[in-house]
Amino acid sequence: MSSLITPIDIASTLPFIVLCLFGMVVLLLEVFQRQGQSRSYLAYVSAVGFATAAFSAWLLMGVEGQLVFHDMNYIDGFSKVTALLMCTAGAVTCLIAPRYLAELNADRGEFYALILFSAGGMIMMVSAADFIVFFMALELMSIAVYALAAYVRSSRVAAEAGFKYFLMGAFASAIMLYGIALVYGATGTTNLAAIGQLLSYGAASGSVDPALLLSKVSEQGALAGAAGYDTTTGDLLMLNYGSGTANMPLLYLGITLVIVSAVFKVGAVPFHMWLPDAYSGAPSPVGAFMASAVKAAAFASLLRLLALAFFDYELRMGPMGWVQVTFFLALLSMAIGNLVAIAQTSVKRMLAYSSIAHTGYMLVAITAMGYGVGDLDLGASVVFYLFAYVFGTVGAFGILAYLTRSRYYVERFSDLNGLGYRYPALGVAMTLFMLSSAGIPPTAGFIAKFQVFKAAVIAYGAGVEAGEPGALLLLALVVSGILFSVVGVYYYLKVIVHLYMRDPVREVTASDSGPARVGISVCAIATLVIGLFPGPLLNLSEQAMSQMEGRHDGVYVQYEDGAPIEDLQRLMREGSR
Amino acid sequence: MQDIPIYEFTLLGWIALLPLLGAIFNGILGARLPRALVSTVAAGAMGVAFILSIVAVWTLFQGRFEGADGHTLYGALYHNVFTWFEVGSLRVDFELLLDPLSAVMILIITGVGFLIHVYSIGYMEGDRSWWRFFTYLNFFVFAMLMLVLGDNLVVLFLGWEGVGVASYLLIGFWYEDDEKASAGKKAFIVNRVGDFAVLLALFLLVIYAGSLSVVELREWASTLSPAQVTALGGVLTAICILLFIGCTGKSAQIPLFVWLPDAMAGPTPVSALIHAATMVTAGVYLIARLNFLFVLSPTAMTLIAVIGGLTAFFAATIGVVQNDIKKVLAYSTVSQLGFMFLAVGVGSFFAGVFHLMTHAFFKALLFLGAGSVIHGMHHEQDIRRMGGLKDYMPITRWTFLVGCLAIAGFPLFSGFFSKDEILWYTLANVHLLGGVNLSWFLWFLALGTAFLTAFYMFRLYFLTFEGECRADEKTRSHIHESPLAMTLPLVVLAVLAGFGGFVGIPPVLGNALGGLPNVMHDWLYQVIGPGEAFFAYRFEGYGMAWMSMAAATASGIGGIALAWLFYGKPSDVPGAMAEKAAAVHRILSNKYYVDEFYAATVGRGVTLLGRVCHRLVDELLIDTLLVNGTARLMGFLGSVLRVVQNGQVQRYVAFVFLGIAIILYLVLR
Amino acid sequence: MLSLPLSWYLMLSATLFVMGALGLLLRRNAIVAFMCVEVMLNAVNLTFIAFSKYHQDYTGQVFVFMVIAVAAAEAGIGLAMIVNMFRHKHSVQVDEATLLRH
Amino acid sequence: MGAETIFFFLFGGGAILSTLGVLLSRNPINSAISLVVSFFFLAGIYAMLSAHLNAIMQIMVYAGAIMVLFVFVLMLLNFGDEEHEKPRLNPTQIISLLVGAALLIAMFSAATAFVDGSRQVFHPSMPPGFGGVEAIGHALLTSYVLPFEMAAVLLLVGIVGAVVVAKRRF
Repeated sequence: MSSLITPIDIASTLPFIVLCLFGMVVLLLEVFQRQGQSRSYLAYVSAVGFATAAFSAWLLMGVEGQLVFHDMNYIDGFSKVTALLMCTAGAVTCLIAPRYLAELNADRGEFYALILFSAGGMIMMVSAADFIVFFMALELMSIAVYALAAYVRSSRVAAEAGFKYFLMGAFASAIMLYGIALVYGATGTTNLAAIGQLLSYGAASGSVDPALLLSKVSEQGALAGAAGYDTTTGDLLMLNYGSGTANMPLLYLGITLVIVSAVFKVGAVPFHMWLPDAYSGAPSPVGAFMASAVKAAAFASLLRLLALAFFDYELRMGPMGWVQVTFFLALLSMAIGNLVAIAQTSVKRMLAYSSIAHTGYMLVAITAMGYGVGDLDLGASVVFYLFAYVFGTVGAFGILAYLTRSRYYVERFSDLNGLGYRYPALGVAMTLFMLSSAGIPPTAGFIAKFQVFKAAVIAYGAGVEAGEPGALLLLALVVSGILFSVVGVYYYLKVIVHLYMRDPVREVTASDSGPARVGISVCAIATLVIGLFPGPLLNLSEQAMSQMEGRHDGVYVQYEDGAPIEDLQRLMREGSR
Repeated sequence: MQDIPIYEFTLLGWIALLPLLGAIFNGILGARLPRALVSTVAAGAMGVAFILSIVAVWTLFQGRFEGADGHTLYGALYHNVFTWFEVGSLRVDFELLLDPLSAVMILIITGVGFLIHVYSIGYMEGDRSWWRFFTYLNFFVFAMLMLVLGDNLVVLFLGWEGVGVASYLLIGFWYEDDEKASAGKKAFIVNRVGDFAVLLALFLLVIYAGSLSVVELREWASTLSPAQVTALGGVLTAICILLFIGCTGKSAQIPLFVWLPDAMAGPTPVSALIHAATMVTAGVYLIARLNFLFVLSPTAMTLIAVIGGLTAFFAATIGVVQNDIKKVLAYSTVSQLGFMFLAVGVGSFFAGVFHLMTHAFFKALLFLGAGSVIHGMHHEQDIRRMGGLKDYMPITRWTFLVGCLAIAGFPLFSGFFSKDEILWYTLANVHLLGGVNLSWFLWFLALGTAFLTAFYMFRLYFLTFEGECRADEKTRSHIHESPLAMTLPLVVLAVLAGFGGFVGIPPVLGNALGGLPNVMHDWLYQVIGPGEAFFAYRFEGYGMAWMSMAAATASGIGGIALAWLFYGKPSDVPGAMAEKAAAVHRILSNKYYVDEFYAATVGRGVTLLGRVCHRLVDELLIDTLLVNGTARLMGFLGSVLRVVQNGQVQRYVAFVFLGIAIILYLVLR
Repeated sequence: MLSLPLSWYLMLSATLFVMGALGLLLRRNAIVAFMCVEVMLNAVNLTFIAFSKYHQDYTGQVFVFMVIAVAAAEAGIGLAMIVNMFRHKHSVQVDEATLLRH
Repeated sequence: MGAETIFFFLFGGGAILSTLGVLLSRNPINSAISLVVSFFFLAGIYAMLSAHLNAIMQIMVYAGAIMVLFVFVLMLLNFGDEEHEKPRLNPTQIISLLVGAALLIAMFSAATAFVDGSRQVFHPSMPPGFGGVEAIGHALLTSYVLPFEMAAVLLLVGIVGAVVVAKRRF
């Protein structure tokens, strides 16, 4: 280690640093704020913070992708693009919050600070190169969001939602940690890319030159940080994983626990139970933040995790590889999410279940990504879907927040009756968000669904060509996905029906907040513009996927028995000396 | 096939944009503006769009030249608005394309659309949501123009969804009425069922053809070798059938036709424009547009023909027993749409589009006439309580009669020509399904439909306009002819319905009359040529063609005569005759026996299929599963959720724990 | 010294982990349920430390250090939530928090 | 049976028994005390595994700070006897017990199947100072400086969050 921290280290984590700095600034401003003064300017300060972070991420687009901070973190296209996503969601959340908080007598600066810190955690999570950073970032994000969920102390519902969310989250964290520990035990490293390379090597045998493999492994610089290789006498026992004597239950146990808890975070059925309670119990702006930014971060990091560490053919397509798991989770999520959403009377809960359904659609793309030979570029459809989804969701929650006034929460469908005429712009915006969520052109959601299902059909085509078994199941997944999205139209339409085709039962007055108007308009315009001109964003999401550093497409060799393992061990030993 | 030149033409963008601008203007400001301004803007936008369409079509016409095979070609006009998205090799341009086929369509859409806008000014007078109506109507026209002008199938799909949304909004326009609101919902959901099939077809096309642009698809299809076609056979059939499923939803064919009769809940101009003249014909348009693709799958083609023929026939039988003036027209629309699908299914894309056009004229006319009647009789729709209206509303009566003659296929009226073409091609081409040639079967089906059509349409005419007025005194005192804004479009449409058929004189007549050209066919040849090239006549000479025409004419006139016999004869049958054959007299004078007969035989027997569809699709799928069934679903979900989502966090953890255990078991077993 | 098989330590940690998970599932007192999460975290730490020694690699131990820091932060937040809930309901019974359902 | 085995069973058995105490004692205060005891036993195990710094951390941070916080809250809320819950089992809980047992079996078999029996033991020689303050400290401030810094932010968020959630008044 020549130097502790290099300038590129600092530069690459600039978005995170900026967000943390703004978080602290907001905390300090809050300290010097007198009681009873309005804090809504802090919303602008935080929005500026997010804009600065997004801008720094944008500036870093030009930097070549690489490992930084002693192989702990990546600076690459993927982390920067997803950082933009998180910053947008965070900024809009901050904009819709102030008047809502003031109406509930909870207007405090800590809210914005927590949002900023949490977004910082997300940015680190999607750029993590090591399980340690991944876990720390996950906790940084989660702990801030736990606090936000229970932020409105006067609300009994929020208190309960926060507690439940926290308890489930802590449980999931423990599960994930146990999984990480087992994976670490089985491979000897916590570096994501190194794990991926090692697993892949273990599954391989026969036809590749171990020296070539080793050079590829060290090109990535991944193994350099794995101390197990350069300090010991060289008993590389972790390489026992392999297809011949294959089964290494500990490793599979660990991987399963890690993937399951990651899937828990995105809220896929059957690990979804926390989600409706958390989204609907939390204050609307926090619901918006959870449904958009947190979910986006969880999905993006799931992509990173799968692409770097667990993309080996055996792991994906083996007798019970994760493709099968995501297949069923996708199917269940689409089914349960859409069907249960129909039965809801609360818009917020409906949005929560619909968010589960969206999880299902994105899992379809992830299944497609992992299917067959495995085409990581198909993950771009998930990134694009996240953008479309974030705007639609944060906007819809934002409208609920915008309509909430002094302790009367606008949550039920009937609260929206006739509002389309009373607030025409708001009605149009809500209609746009619903159409986008339902996937009706020309909104962003249509292109997103198109991309996701197209990805699955492409994977099906490639699977048929490669003679993979069960390719037809993938097509069945697409068919059921489209059918369930037809079901979904019903409840999105219900919102529009209530907006325009029911007479108001109660006078709902909007809180009439300027920042919220800005935030909602941004989402509405983005939803429409992305729908009409999706080109740049499609390019951006493709770029994100193709420029993901350390992604597992170096080694695709299939070994048939464990023979060359000894060779590799020898080579590595020699190489490390 | 010769390459078709394409010219840039910016005006196309404006044709589509004008109705959208009208919709946006009225949507935002309409509530605060005076009624006259709202309607002027809406109808004005349509009028200008119509004029621009004429200009565009004229420009297209000017560019004609003689193709390599001796046919006149016109090329195409395009305007690339922008590149919508570009992913990998797939590039979706938001490109508008005007070729002879879309030229016919935009003339119908903007022309008939303009007339119906004018008519609506009279019809919707006094409605409190006047501006909303015109906003939706303009928006519909915009979406419909997207559908027919889009070169890319994704743009077409955008219009396809857009017309669905507009139709939903307009059917449920009087949403205060729950039944009407749910009719709108039903239409939308049935259409979504079809839309998903279209989406799947698009995905398959992306994979196998690599493009969704019609121009490029046509190139792709023309370069396929016979061996490739054989290899791709299953996929091509799947694509065609999936597209056709979408068409059955949008164009109300078996089994998805159930939404259209309910859609009559909307205002009558809407029924005329959307549910008769334009939107429901989108399916026919799609198949004609992609004819080069469909002909590659004979199975799909025959299936389309059979479904179309059956729909035509069964909808006609249902039409016979309806008593609601709009319901009769609705089933007649389903039936005529079946005719069009029969036409495209038997390989005569020209006849399909030709009938689409004549149908747009006479069905819009009939609907508007019905609207005029309903307007005049203060929202009375039951024909059993009408009669004798010819004295009260002469213009409506005469125009309506023209419409009836046209749809009945009375010689030299527009319907005569298009229907004859369809019958002829049905007979002349070979349609194999499972090795059996279905030509004669389909031909008789179509002939029967023609007969039934003539019969129920004139039943409608006689019951409405002839005989004694059966309305109560109060209503009768108010019956009046409609205002000029409504009668003017009727007259214009009556002229079109009367003489519109002469653009498509069949070769058999044309030859006999000294070489009159089939203008319509020549005009469309550029688009439908590749499709038609796949079929060859079975018969030499014109003998069978004369036979077919004679049979069609006879069945049409026979239907009219029978209707006159049952419903049109003066009620005072000479007494002498009554004495001689009292029983016959009783039967003849008591025309209700006929209805009872139909109710007993046709109503119960032949309409079984219709009922099965109704049960399966409407009641089971839509009502039970989606609309009313949500209550039951909610109950069921509630009981499940009470167990799962009971609010106890420890139970949630337990389920997560269980889920992990199950997955681990599967992974580690 | 140091002759025990690795699997013994792994089995010990697995036992503790499952005990913690079951405690979280079965104990109705929120604070005790939360303590069980700490038990689970400790089981994880034990696994990390055993593997760390097995691989002679510091990563595991560093991870444990981080887990302890996270546990501290989680404890702060979690106890604050429990206090907050107690203020509303005057009870910390987990199964009484059922305002949100279906 | 060497000294290590004895210590293993002493500490391990003690940890399991005291964790059982956490699960089974009716009074939350007793649970908390049992948990502290369990932490001490685990610290012993850590020391056996050459994780000296972590053993100390375990006692200082876990037992000394975190558990004190638990006890404070227990005393603050002071719900006394009403929280003495009756042990009762409903179907869900029976299922979870079964699932727990199944998981335990899976983990045991996975643990014993990890590498073949002959190589199950630890390497006899350890690098000097393994697990000591210097080694871990060096690692924390070089390779792992990023997570280390993030831990700082995390703790700040923990404090702010706790204050936000638990403060009595705005």
